[in-house]
Amino acid sequence: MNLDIELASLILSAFLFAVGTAGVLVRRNAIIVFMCVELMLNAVNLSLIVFSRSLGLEAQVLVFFVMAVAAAEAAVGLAIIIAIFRHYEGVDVDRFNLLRW
Amino acid sequence: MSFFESHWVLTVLLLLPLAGAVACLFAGKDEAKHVALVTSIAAFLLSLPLFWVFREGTPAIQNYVSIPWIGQWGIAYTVGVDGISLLMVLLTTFIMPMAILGSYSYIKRQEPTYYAMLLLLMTAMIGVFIALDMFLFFLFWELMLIPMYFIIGVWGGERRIYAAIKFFLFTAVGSLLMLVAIVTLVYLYYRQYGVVTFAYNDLVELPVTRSAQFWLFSAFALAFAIKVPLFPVHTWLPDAHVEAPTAGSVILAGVLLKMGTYGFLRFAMPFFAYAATSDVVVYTILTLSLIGIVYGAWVAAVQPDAKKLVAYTSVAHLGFVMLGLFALTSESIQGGILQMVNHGISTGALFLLIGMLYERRHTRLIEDFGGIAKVMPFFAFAFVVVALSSIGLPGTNGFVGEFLILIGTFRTHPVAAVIAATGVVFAAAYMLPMVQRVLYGPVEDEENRELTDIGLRERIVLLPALAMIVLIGVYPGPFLEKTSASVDALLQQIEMRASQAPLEPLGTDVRFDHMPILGVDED
Amino acid sequence: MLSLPLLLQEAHAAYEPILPAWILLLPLIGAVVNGVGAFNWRGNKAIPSIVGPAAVIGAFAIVVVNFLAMRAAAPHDPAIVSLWTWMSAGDLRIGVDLQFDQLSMLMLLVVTGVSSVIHVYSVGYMREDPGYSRYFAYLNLFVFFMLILVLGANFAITFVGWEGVGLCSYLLIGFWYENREFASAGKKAFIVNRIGDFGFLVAMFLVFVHFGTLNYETVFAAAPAALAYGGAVVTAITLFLFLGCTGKSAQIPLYVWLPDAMAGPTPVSALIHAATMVTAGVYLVARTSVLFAMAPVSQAVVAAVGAGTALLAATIATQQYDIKKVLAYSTVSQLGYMFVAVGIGAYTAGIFHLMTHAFFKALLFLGSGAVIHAMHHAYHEVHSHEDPNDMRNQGGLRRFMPITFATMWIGTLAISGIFPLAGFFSKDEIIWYTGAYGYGILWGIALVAALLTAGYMTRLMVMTFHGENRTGADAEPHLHEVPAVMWIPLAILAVLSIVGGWVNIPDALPVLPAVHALHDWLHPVFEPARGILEAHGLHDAHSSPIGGGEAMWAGISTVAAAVVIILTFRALVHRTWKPAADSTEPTGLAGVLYNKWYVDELYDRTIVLPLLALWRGCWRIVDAGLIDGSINGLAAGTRAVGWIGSLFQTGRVATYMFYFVTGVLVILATFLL
Amino acid sequence: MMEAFFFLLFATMAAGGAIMMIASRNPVSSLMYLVLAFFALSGVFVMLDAHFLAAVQVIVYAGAIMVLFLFVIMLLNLGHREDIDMRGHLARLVALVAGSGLFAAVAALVFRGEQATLAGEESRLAVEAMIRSRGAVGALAEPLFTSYLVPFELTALLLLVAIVGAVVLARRRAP
Repeated sequence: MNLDIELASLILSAFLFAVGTAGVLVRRNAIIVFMCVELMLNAVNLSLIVFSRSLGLEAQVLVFFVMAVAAAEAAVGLAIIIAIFRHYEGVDVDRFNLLRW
Repeated sequence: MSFFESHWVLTVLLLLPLAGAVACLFAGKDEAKHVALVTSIAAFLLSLPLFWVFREGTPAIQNYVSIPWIGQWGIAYTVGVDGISLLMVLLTTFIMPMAILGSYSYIKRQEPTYYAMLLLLMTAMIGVFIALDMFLFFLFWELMLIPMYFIIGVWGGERRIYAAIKFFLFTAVGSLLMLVAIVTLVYLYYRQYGVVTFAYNDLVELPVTRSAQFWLFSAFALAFAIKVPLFPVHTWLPDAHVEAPTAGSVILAGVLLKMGTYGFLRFAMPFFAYAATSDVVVYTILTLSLIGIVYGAWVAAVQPDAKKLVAYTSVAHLGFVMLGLFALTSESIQGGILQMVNHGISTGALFLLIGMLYERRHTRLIEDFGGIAKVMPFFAFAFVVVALSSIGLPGTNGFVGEFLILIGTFRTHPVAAVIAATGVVFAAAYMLPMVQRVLYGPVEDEENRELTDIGLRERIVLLPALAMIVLIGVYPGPFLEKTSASVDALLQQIEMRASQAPLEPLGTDVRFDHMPILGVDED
Repeated sequence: MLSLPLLLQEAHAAYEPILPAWILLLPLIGAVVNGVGAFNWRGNKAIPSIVGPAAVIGAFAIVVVNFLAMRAAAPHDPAIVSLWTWMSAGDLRIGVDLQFDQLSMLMLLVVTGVSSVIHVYSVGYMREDPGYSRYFAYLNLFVFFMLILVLGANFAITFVGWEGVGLCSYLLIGFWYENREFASAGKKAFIVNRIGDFGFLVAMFLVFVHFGTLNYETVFAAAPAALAYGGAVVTAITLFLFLGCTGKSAQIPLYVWLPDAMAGPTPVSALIHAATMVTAGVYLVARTSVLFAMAPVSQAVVAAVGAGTALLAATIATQQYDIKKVLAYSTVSQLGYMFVAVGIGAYTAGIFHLMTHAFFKALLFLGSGAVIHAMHHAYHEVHSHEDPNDMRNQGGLRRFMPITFATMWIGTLAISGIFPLAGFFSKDEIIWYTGAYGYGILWGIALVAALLTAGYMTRLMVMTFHGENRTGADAEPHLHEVPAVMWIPLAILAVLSIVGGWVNIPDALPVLPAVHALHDWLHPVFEPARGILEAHGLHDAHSSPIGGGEAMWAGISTVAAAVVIILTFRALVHRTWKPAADSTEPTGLAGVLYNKWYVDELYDRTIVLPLLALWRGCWRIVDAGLIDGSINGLAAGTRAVGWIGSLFQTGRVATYMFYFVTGVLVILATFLL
Repeated sequence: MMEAFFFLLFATMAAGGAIMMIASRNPVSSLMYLVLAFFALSGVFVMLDAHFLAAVQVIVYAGAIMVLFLFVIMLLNLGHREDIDMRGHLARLVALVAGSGLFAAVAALVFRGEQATLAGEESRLAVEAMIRSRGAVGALAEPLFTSYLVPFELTALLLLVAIVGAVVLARRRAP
């Protein structure tokens, strides 16, 4: 069996991304929604690494930055979740609509 | 070439109020008004010699200069005056000190910002009248919106926010279409000659096809008609006037409205001569002007608010001006220009007078007054003189302008002139009842009995206006001589261009994709 | 060849106006000085008392000098004095030009002369008024504008004076502005006059379009060649001009302002609303006689309107109780006579009556002023609020005011056309020519109106001066004759009312020598118009429509007038009137006449109120409703769309995620398809 | 053959972990499945010659960040919550449709783009040569510290800001 790893990786990336998306849509727990977002980021990272093999190593640099930003984002995002939890006494995303004023 | 024959006088006129505005911002609460007054008087004194230095009998642009600014787009700092813009500039510098001095006791909060706004407005207004580059013109045209918006919205009356937004939206809608038209014009010029230019003198030479003229003229006309304001886009004016502080109303009526008529005369008519002289446009605008004259007078006659009444009279008066411009005779256009000046002076003075009453009584309702002549005799005298000027009594400036407009209009459109002349009757029917109800009758309200006659400062504000009302009424010669050459040349130009307007584009050798795009510079 | 016209001009240029600008400047200076005084030295009575009359008397003196010079030179063409260029734009050139010819000279004499007398009278009449200085400022300003009106050498300058006198009339009617009704009367006068001025304006436009100039000389010289006789253009010009005249000279349909104008001080009524300003319309028709002569339709209209007004006003005058209202309607009626005269082409007769009317009507008004002054004084002493103007409160005043009584009887006889007073000659001339030129109906109307005149004037005299005094027992002792400064002007005008008619005595009258001084004097001015009229069939029938010569009809009319006077006197002298406060409003025909045929009410209902309703509708419905409504509707619509859009903005992350995914899917789908 | 086996193994682990993450009720289990998926992904990274990133993935992601998540779950005491936060049937259906649609679309794009290889053989060889000569770390370090030095430093700043921000946000406010 001759498996094209690059192609398979792209399919895997697409699958992970789709699962992440579905997770965001289906879960109400803010932390799990957040985790799904992390999964989507990783799916994209996988694509980028596949592309780096043919298009140049700059793609891997981008993955590196994505990880760094993801770390920052996780820190701030979790802090926000804590703040929200304190205020609403819960992390159910349906219970707050802060995006509306 | 002396200072007053060079462009420097115009450039300094632009920069001086700007510098004054900055100085106002840094001046203290009590000093700001003095700074503003001194600046505006300095600007007036600076502009005054232009009246005599100006060479009459030639339509040439004087004090002209063109300094490249944004070279690759053909945008330049191009300024200059001819007889028409000269009068407008002088009107601006004449009105401003009156407006500022008239605000002395009226404005009681955030004075530095207020006076800075007034001076910024002054720069923008002068800029509009002297700019001969379409980009520069549009810049000043829009710049003027901002201070006026704040003057109404911050220092205005109770419904100031509504009025300010209404003013802004009306004007902005028009300007946007005008911007599109300007850009189209530049593009058409480029397609014709392969040169990108915003210069007035270039663009005015462009032969625009007849069908395109109608579209472009409409875009310009809408912007200017809103400013004039022509019926039925006039409804922003009463609200803006009523809510604006005195100086805002004075400037609005005195200068801002003139930008619309000036725009027609300077840009819309020569650019699109064929469209501007075509029957459909002429009859449309004449009809709207007539409606403005008659309807403005009618509605004015039943207003309970003195300021609103005067606002509607502006609709009527500016209707006369538009009538004169589009009657396309030398007499009527010159009368129209003079009437622009007249309206600026007399309506400005009326707003000042009503502002003085408002300061004392904090009401503008006509029914709250009565018998004011008894307690404020000098005020009554000034009020009557200005009112008479407004209704065009011979011997005052209003008559000269209206008479020239009507007699000129009668040559080409007799029916329109006769209908407009009924406006003379209606003028008496709205102004005299107000004069009577405010000034005459017994003093019934105890508050009115306590009023003090206007003091020295207020007399100083009014006297120049009163003097000009009589001077122009009796001896308008020097003013008419300023404009006659320019108007004759303009009429000739319009006639010639109208007959030469092409049916088809005159060749399209230069392709649009060669037009320099920002960043893709050919050098 | 070039020098020939120049030489001709030289020959006629023998008369040069002397100090022409000063005729205007003196009253203007007076107005300015008094105006400044009205603000700055309000208590000072001396300065206005001197400056006011002196300015006008000075002008009168210059006019007299000019008159003598002109009489000596007897120029054929008018002398034009150009001061400066007023308006110049395109083809239009309007100069501030003054025209001195026989017509304007006569008017100058009348205006400055009568004004001088009335100014002097005012010193006495207005002395106690707090607005004394302001009064003289207005009055001087009026004289200034009236002189401009008379002297204007083109339509535009005349129009300046025309509107200027209207302004002064407005200011003087509303002189006691604290009284709301008085101020309203001024406003009414101005607005009604403006309707007339609209006509004047349109006439000017027509003249300019067809002649390229507004100068009288040029227009009149060119008119016979440039315009068709009886054509639409000349008819339109003259009818529009006449519309102006109906406003200024209070003719049907615009006469309604004049009776209300009696709200002003009585000397003002005498000067402006009797002697000078209201005759401006007659003057204008005479001035533009060439144009009117070319428009037979307009002529007929002028004459018919004049006759109609003469009769209508005379009927109203018979039932008025306010002494000034009677005189006001009398003025309207007499102005009607003048229009009849200028309408039928008897220009000299019209101007003649204008002049004599100025004398006797000023006299009558000043006399009524004296009465009111005395009544007011008496009522003031006893703190009564009765109306001093109402004739029902007067009566028997001859005992207290003999001079006023005598002079007013002279005026009454003059206006009634009793031989040999001024009115006899001037009115008789009008009536006669109306008949002799073939206007039979108008002739009849004029005769009837003349008899009515005699009737209501006698009624006025009887109610005021004869019978029992009705002032009230307490006020009666305070009635006195007016001071000399007021009765001397009365005397002067009385003399003029007697002798004023002797400048023009028809050939036909027996015994008397024929005098043609006025005819000869005005001949150069009216020659062109008369020429046109005679060329188009005007002829003097030398007999009235029902036969009889001039002498016979003059005799008949003076005797008839005398009979009317005697009958009226006998009928009324023993009648008693209740004082105004106790009287009820008359009923029947008298009530209709008392209420002036309800014309004011008619105008109110059919014109003023509907117009106001229309205007209010324009504001409320069109402006606030349609235009602002659509704009605000647009704004509301935008807001509504925004509100609907905001429903999608739940603020919940999941919702946005859903939109986001949907969007991504759509985009991907477009990539794929 | 070996390669294929390991790839399929890692891929299955990653996909399975992902699905289990969104399916399990307990947040802690979810998190553990996610860690599993990340570990498997780092295996895939190794097979794609991204050794350095594979290491970072394990250390930073699966290690540090996921531990942070765990801390928060513990802190908020969400670990034993049995109340289901799964949405209703409609939402699940929507998620299924959206997820499979998204997957199908991207996969279709991938297959369609496969024929037109993203780049020529030359650049592929150049990348492999680069990795051979400099090693996995060196090959990445070269551009990171030359062309992308400024963004790299900015990342440092970003992390600093994130730390400060997290502290400020999560701090218990004085009553």
